[in-house]
Amino acid sequence: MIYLLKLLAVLALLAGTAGLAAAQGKVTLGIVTSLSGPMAAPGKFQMNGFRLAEEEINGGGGFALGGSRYTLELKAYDTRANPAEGASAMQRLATVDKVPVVLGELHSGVAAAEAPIAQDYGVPLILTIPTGPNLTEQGNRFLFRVNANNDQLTQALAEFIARQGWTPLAFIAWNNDAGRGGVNGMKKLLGDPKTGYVGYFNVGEVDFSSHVSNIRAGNARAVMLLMDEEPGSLAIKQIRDAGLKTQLVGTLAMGSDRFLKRLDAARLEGMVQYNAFPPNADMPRIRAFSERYRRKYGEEAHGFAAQSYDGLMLAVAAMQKAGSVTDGRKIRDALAAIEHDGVIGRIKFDAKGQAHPPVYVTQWCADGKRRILYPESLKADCGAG
Amino acid sequence: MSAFAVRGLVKRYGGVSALSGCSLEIDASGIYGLIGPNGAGKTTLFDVVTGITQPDAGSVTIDGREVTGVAPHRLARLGLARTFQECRVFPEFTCLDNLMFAPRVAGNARGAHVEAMRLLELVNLARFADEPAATLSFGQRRLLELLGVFMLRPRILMLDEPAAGVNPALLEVLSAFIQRMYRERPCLFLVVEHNMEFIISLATEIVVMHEGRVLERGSPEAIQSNPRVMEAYLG
Amino acid sequence: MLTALLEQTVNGLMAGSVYVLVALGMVLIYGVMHVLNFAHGALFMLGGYLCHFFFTRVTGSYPVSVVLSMIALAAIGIALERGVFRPLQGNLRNQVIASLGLILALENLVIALWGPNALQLRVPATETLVPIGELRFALQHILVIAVTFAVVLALFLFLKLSRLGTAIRAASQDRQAAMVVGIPVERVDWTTFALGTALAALGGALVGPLFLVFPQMGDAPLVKGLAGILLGGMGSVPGAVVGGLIIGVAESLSTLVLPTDYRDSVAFVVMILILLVRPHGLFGVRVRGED
Amino acid sequence: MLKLAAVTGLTLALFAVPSMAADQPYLIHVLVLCCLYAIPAVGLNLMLGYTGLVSLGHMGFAGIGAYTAAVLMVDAGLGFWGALAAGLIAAAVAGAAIGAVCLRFRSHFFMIVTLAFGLMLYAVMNNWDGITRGAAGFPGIPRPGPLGPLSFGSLQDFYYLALSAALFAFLVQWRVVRSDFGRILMALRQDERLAQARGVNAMLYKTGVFALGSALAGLGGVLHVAFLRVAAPATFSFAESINIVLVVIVGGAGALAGPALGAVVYVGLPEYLRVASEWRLVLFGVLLVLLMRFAPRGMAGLLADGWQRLLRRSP
Repeated sequence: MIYLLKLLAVLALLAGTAGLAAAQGKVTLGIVTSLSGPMAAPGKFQMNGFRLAEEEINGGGGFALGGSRYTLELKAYDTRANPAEGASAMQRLATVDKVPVVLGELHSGVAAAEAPIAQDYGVPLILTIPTGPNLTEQGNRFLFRVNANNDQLTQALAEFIARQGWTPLAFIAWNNDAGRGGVNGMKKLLGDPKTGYVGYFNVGEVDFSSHVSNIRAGNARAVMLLMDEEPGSLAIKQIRDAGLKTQLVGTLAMGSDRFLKRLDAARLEGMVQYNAFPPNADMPRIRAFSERYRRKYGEEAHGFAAQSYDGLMLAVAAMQKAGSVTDGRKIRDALAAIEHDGVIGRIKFDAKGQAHPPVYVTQWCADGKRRILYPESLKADCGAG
Repeated sequence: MSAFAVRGLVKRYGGVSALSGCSLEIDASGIYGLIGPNGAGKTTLFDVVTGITQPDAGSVTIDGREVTGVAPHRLARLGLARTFQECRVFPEFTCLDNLMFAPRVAGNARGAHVEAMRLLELVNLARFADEPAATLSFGQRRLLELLGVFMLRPRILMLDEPAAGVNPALLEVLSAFIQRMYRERPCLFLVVEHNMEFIISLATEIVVMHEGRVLERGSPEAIQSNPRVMEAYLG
Repeated sequence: MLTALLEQTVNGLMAGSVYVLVALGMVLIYGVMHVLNFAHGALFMLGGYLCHFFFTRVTGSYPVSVVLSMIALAAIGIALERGVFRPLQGNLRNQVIASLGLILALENLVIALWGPNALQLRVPATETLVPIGELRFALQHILVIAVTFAVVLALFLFLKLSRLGTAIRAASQDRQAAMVVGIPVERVDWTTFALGTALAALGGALVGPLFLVFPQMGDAPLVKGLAGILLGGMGSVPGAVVGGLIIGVAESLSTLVLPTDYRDSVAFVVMILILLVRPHGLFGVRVRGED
Repeated sequence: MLKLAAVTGLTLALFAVPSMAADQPYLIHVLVLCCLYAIPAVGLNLMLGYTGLVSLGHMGFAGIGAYTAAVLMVDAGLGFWGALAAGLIAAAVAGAAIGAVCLRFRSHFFMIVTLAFGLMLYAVMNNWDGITRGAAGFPGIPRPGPLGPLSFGSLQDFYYLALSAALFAFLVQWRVVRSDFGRILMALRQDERLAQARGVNAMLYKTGVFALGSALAGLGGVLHVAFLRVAAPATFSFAESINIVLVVIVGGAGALAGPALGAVVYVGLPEYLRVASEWRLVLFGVLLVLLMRFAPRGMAGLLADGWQRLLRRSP
């Protein structure tokens, strides 16, 4: 018995010295996302992005900071699109798990409940998906948003649509924060006379027939679909099957091969969508990311994943720059000043914590590939979008 | 001016007339037995008078005051109290609380306690005063329901088949109790009853209904030998 | 404007036929047992999932999968009647709460087993388009309406002509009397439950190919189906049919004049207004002992 | 006497939690959540547990209170306490008005009409962008300002507020249940027609308890959004209305301590333990069915039975 104890002690000592020799540390970062509930499907893309970044950093032996190396561990909590659950998760990450940075979230209302707690405990919160513009208007110094917000997204698209003369523009939109935010943003930018019928539907409703009829009866030149992949594919099917030939405008969820698999090239041809990240663009950073993503998950990269990947990389860069893996305030200051070349573009936060990544407009070609139409400087033909 | 009167009551369900011009006036206090063959309209008359059902035509008056279609709780405050055929008590309340309920609603619970205990003792239920009413036997619940009605200090009592489902041993207690209460507070009792023996011995006057209206009224003895009543029951 | 009215009416009848399928099952069960099963939408969803399972894993035939999922759900229905609803008979509140518990359990069980993402049920009938006038409809859509119509017709005939149907009608009119004349009420109970849940499965399996199979697919049909049976009259089969269709058409027509984000509320306002005028619904009769 | 001592002791212990567990803010956070769910649950317990009114839209009224207060605080610059009062009044008035419509229906009809109103109120919160900020939520709601020497900005201080509010709600419940008003409510649940025949204006009392229950829901709603510092429609959705029903049922409908037990068991423990969510909900669903079959009086009933057994065993 005593012999056994001695042996254990020796082993423990050995393990301890080995650890010291490598000066290896571990940093746990907090993730808030939707693993269940109505946002679980986009939540998966978010986690994919985080996991890919984690794997990459840990695969290279962790990141260097002040002479030692740190590996990453992610502590992910499910917030189920519910503000109270988001606040609890944030509280737990900040005070029980004591993480230096929290990333993620999909739902603007939930993010709004998490942000004040980030401020309370001085833990930076890096959002990678929520688009509600007013989130970054609350004077919260610990809140950062990597992705473009609704106003930024619609800015690019509205400009493009106005130039194409695709007005009046009708809508079929999810009656949630993303859908309503998109409609309100476009209305503000285009002005009333240029907006047509607005058809809202609740999450879980899938019969769009009355919206399709109303759009046919109206004089809209184009229909914008503000929703996720699944209802999006149904909406396009119902629109095209009804024989409606209107120009289609979609979100980043509708510019992917995965989306094509749900439908077919004939139904999609000519449709344009805004995108934070064209996975096939002929740009080294995008190509490298897309390949890694495909290798790990066996499918085309998703914009939400790219934004989240960038968010995690940004957090690591900020910790390195701050010289701390524990001091949230120092990391915050580093984030505020950082300039980071991410997959989705150059990320630099403005005074309100909002980044300004480029927004693309891509279009489906007849062969099931996509081209980039906007911004002008990056225009590229079928196969690049 | 009658203490209680219904005039020309009509009530139809679909094509069937449950009441077809039913009129009845009662001027003096007494125990009135309301009888009649099945489908004579007794229950409908009861429901209309107690405000459960709206009549298609006709009126109900109490002391000359029109109360047709007045809600049950307002009738209760006007002094019209009733029991239910299926016997209703508050099963979770204690027996005492069952009796105290009406005074509480009226806001004069003070002092009612003594009266409640007196009534419970009268029918030998005092030992159950603090037991939930659900623990009583059916017959005992009947008695409790009756006591509850007296707590309202009513001017008109409508008893809907008080003897139904009560075992013969308890029937006498019930009958004696009703008579005692009548002597104590001689007012107007209107009793719908199927048990002939019970009602004949209890009532001071019998009202016979047939085909939705009043057929005959008279003393128990007179009614028992009335050929038209026999015919109605046999026909 | 007239074409728009006509078109939206057709859309509403299509949406309404799904509500009718859900409402029919609920109304049959309510009529006989006075049980309002809020988990009926979850059973509808389960029908969709089981149909997907049978179609992709067991048999490649869609009609066979539909039938199999109906049989499976009928069995589940019998189990629920035996295990949950019969023991709670007479206690309305506990039954409703137990059925809320069932929703919670079933929806999350499906997420745990199949994941949160929607499944696609690819059958040929969704790809075939049928032109009607200048409009075109997916064959599956027409199939849904045709099957709903056939089911309603079959149900009417069954209730009117068959022995079991007569027993069901008798039990739903007066349970006590039915027992007295020797109708085996308990057998009627579980048969009705099985029939009702099988109808829910049929709904889920029919709608699945048209609109994806996902955990919340039963929520909207449940709520609209409830509104339908309420305004049709609880326990009335024709009421459920008319009520479901009215809700569908009212919603669809409302999009012509009202903001579409209040589409749901239109269904409820119609329901409440009709109920305020006719407290027991369009075809309802006052059930004795209801209060 | 024993009961009074136990309740006083528990109350003192709850107030002492922050000083004993100062290094565990998460525990305090979870306790605040328990209070926030217990308060509307008390309101629903009065309706569902004592009066027998199963409302499936209860959180819609919490939303009326919450959004009224939010708009008054953020857009009209009113202080928290004034906004709280206004939120309570708004919820009570809406409860009385909507309740008067719902109460024209009974049993299943009542449930479904309340469900419909709950969904319609949710639609208004979600859709009325100009006032409620719509689906993305209404951020920037301030924590309560100081009241004399007391402040409520920090988590600990907010805990005292939430706890006091919850105690207030339970006090209201206790007073109501012991009053003649409470007697009448319980009588209405047992036998409405008998109560009417004994002079009870059923509609009046039921509308009264609907308004009172809604006011308590409003109290919970205002505190909820002040705690989260955001009002979002998701907090007042149909799913949340069902959750609050389950809090009441799991705890024990018609028991004074029911809402507290329910909030701890249904909200607090799962949150604190962070159990995997799908299976947790499957388990809760099954548990609920079993509870209805074998222990319809909920946790409070189980505890009371256990206590009785204990008493009987000891001499």
